[in-house]
Amino acid sequence: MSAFGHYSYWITVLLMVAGLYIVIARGNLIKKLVGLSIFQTSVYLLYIAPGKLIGGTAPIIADGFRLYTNPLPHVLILTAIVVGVATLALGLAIAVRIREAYGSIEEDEILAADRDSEGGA
Amino acid sequence: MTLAHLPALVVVVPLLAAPLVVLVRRAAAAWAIATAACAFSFAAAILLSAEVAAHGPMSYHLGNWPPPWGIEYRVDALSAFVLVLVSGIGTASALYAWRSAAAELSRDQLYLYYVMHCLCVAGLLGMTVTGDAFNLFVFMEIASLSSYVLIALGRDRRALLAAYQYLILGTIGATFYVIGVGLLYLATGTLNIADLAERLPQTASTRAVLAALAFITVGVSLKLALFPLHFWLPNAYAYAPSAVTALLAATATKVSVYVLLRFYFGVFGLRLVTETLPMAEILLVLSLIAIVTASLVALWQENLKRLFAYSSVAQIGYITLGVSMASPDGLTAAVVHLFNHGITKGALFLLLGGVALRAGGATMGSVQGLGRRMPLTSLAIVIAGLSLIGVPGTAGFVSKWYLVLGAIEAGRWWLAGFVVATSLIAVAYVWRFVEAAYLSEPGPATPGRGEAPAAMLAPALALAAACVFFGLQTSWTVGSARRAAELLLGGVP
Amino acid sequence: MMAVTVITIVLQRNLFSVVVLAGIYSFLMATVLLALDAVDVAMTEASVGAGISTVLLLGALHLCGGEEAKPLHRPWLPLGVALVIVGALVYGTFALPEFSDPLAPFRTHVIPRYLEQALAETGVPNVVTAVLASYRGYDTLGEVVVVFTAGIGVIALLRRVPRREEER
Amino acid sequence: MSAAGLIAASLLVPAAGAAGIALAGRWPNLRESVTLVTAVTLLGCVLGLLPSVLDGGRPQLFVLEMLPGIALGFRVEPLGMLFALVASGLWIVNSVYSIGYMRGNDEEHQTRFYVCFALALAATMGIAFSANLLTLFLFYEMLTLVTWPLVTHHGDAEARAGGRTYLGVLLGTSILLLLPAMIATWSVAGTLEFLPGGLLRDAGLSNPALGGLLALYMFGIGKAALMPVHRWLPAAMVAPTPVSALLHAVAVVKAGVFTVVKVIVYVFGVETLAEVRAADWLPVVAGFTILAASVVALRSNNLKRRLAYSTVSQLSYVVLAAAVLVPISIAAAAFHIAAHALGKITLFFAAGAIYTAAHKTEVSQLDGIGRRMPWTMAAFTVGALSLIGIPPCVGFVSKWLMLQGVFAAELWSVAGVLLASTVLNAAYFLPIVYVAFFKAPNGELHGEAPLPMVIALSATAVGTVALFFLPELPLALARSVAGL
Amino acid sequence: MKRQMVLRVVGKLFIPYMLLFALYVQFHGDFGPGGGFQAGVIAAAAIIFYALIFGLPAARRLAPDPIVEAMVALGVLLFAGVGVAGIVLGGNYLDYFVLDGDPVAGQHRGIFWVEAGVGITVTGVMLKIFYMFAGRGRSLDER
Repeated sequence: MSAFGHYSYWITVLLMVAGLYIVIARGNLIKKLVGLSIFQTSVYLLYIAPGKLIGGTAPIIADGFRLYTNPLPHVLILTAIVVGVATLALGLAIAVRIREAYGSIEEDEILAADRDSEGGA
Repeated sequence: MTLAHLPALVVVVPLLAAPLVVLVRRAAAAWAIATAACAFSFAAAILLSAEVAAHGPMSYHLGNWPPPWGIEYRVDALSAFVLVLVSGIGTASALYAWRSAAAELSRDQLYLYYVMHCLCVAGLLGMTVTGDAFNLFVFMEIASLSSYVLIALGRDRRALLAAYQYLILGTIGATFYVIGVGLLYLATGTLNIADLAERLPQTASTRAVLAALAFITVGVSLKLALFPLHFWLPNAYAYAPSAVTALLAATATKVSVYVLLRFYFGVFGLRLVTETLPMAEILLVLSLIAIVTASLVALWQENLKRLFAYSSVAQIGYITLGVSMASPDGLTAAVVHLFNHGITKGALFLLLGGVALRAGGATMGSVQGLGRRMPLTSLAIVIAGLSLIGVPGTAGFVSKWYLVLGAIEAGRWWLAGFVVATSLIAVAYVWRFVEAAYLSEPGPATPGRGEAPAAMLAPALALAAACVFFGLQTSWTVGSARRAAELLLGGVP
Repeated sequence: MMAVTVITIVLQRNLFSVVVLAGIYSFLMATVLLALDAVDVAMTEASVGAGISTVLLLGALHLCGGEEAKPLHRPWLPLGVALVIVGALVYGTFALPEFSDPLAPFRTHVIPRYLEQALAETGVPNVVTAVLASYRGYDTLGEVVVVFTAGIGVIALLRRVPRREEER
Repeated sequence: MSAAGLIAASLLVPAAGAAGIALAGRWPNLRESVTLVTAVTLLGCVLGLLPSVLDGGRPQLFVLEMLPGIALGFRVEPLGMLFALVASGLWIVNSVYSIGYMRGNDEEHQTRFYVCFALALAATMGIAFSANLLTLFLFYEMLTLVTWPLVTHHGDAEARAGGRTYLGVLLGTSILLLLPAMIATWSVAGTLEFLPGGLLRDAGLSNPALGGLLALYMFGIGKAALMPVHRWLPAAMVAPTPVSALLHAVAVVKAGVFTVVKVIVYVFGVETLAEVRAADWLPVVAGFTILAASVVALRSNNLKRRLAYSTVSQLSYVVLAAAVLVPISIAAAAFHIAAHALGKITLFFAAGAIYTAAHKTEVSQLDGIGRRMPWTMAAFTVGALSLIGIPPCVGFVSKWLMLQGVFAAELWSVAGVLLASTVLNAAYFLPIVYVAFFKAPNGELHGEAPLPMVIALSATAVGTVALFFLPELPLALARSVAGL
Repeated sequence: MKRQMVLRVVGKLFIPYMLLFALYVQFHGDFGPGGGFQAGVIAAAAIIFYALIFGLPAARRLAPDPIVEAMVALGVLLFAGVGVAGIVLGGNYLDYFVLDGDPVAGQHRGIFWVEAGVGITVTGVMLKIFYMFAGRGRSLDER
């Protein structure tokens, strides 16, 4: 099987890993969230890309078309997108609260602050 | 007529309750609606488990579309059992919240709290009852998002950080799960769990299936806090509001275990999981490490909520240990411990919530001489603790019994020895509490004489009593667990 | 091109530009999806990814603001994790049907009914809508509830309340 | 009342009594009369069961299903009857004694003390009447847990340390060894019901397997204080003396040896063990324990500690007798449970009386105390003679039975152990008697202990002698255990 | 100031059309791409746009908080309610066939209402979240 046949998959993989890398490696809460959403978006491709049929059209039934792309993944991904944005919103909300409570959105600084407060207490 | 619809209603009723609560906004009404909804689910779950025990699995086609085209709800011995646990704990925690949430949250947050409570319970129930891999993801997200919020509602600012970490890890876990499901879908073209199980054997791309297995395992393990993916759990449990801690500790991780069981035995099948990949061995090792390390860490905790949070990690280790045995006794142990540990931890955290309410925090310092100040509470804590250790006459003993039995039947004496030996560590950390509560003079942090409010004490004591009852009368729990185990080992019903 | 964007996001330390880049990224993603005939998804991604999330991110930045500090974490562990995942995925996907292979299982199994019957069964020509709202309507209900959860959650977290962080 | 009803009653009466005591906590007199009433009622229930058991009846009661196939079940057989009689009978005496002791030393938490005591008795009854290993195990652990507060009664550092050892050894051994042994039995035999002739009889286990299992049981039953799992007993001596008297001379330790006999007779089966020769190592361990413990007792100056080690060695008498595996020796084992109980409780009563009246704890302080406390020391002497095995005390009867068994089994080494230990017993008891009566008194003047205590210890002393002259009842029960 | 002017005019011109487009997407979803979710987002975007130009208070006047919050709940209720209707009319949960004598028409009706529910909730939530963040921001600046 040709490597090209899986080109689409590999793009997916690249994006996915990049996103994940941001999440794990970066200390900034908001940056983490951006990474997280990239990580999630990459999954969209994983679902959608294989559904494409060269020469097919969008899955809207009309005369004169025989080939349609696979609609089911589209549905799933619509859901996934929504979930993604919901998570993002929630994450941001929490980040904002953290910012108010700690005056910082850098993970290590926050942890340090906690250590201090425990030491003080 | 209604019985036929119960599989849907058990989830939909709490789901409907949530927006209703938003509309009414008034805390008291909100509490009433939430509790009623949970209670309804509880009753429904009990009916369902009876029905399933009598007539075997039920299947419900949502939107009247036959699977695999539509989404199927599927109630069998296992899911019914978990349903009862989740809805029961949900009800208890809702009753409890009447006073505890009121004490810990500001007034205009209260109704939002109940919304989240309903959503969380509904999500967990949905995860349990659904027969569709992607639908499971959706409800997983409902449960997760609501639980992030619930944790973040904790008083302590560290609750926010805990919630954030949980959010990141939980989302990664969920996304991993989706990737796994996606691979499965690409390999088989279906999302219905039963259908997947049928079509997996004849799929051409086993490698994709293996990758899917790996991703789903990792994703779910993040959710169930399997060692070493557990580090989000202690903080989350320690700083969340008391009612929430009880709810999550008793149900969330358990449902994830359920999902794992479903996929291992209901989709991939024993052969693939245990032979093609050394999953059993990996799981075994991880469980052993989890039990030892977590128990030892628990020994040194001063904050009781943290202490029992770590012990949760250890106890989850026992469950996965049972899973890794993949034998009738092992699975029975896993399933029954899933239930028993649920009620035990539920009781413990509810009681600790009472202590925290009266003392402003549940630490070793604040429980000194508690035996005289809050006799009922501390007695109940001791009982639940004994159940944690696995003393005969308590629920925990039953699970230990089957774990050891499974180990011995498999001829692994060392494992049996390991299980009983580690339960001695539990003795150690439970007895730290006992000595503090009964042998120490009350300290400055100890609350004055008087129990927690009845509305909080009653559900907690009920759960503690359940710990004893299900330790003495096990025909239902063990019976269901046994049926579930046979079902799992028999592949897809 | 998306790859490039992502890489820059990884390297970029100014949060503002990160957000903007993320928006761009979403747009690119949308176009790709369009090219893949996923019109609905493309539309959604455009409106959500490039629209709403950007707004939200900017709003949050406005609240938290600031540059990103230099990451103190050693990047090796994350890299390792990332590489493992690459391995797993490449390994897994290799065996999957090739791009636009008409005989792939997910074309032959469930889909046909949707494509052939949807119009007759639901009277809705847009199969996506049909599946979304009818065949898998329950998923959509769940999806709406997720949105609902997020909304209420944000209210619960951000509605101004008597400061509780002080008492720690 | 029906037999089943009586069984239920003999479990519920002490439990209900505990509740009553807790409620009456504010009014000491009411509280202690509740205790006494409970104790008497309990003895009544047990006696009510006696006739049917003597006619070979086996009244039983099954309630809940603890595990599929194993109910929470009770069945009264002679051994259990004997044990229950001893425990419930002595509880009355002990309650009288406790009243004197607790008030005489105005102890704290007296309510908690009496509550736990009643619960401990409930657990003991559960052990005595249990119909299967699981039930027995349940009450066995329960006994450990409810006696822990009694051991740590004083709550100071010493009490905590003692409590930790107590709990650690007893829970540890039972969970680490006894529980796996039970589960193994279950997975081999498929049942845990006590069967005459042994439930492992038809399992057809080889010698090593059977021997290993037996070892798990013998050391798992920590309450039998077989060396090296005996350390909890001396540690438990931090408790107030009534506790040491009833629990650590009668209820708890006897629960241990009772379980041992139960296991040997009803789980393994005497014949099975005898023909597979899986128990040959047991007499060695028991014999060693007897001698070693006696030596330690000889060298320890603290009176209660000396009594504790004497208990350790006396318990091993029972184990030894059971391990000889001939019917008469089994009977001896059963009988010694009763005999030693009477003698040892008398001794502890005396020790407590001395502590209350003279605040003396060491043997070396006892010069001439017999002149000040004649009743107490007389009773002490009787108890000592009984433990040494000199007529006219009941101890002689059990020794006699044991020797018969030994001769029947022709185990001369065991006979040697018995004689040697008799000498040692004499060596660590008689000096006390001697200095108490024939040395010049020293220290401040004091009289007898409070009256209730004196009554109690005289009663047990009389019992010790009386049982020598008319041992029919316990003997009958003991013999029917052995099927004689 | 001048730019402001332009913006305002453009805004005034555009926002109604955006809302209109939203409605189109909402109800044309059956035939072309789009549906409740996209429509909701667009509608919300329109109002957010409005808020960016004319300021938050103006937007709040246009779409007051309580109404928005009610929308959040009502949408879900509508959706779930359709499902319950299915049961009431003797079908399964979310069963549209029974919503009308003719199954296909029933499907059509069901989908219509469901999409409506989605649209309402999404609009509500998106707006609400935006309000929350924006409102929070002002309070922070005041500190």
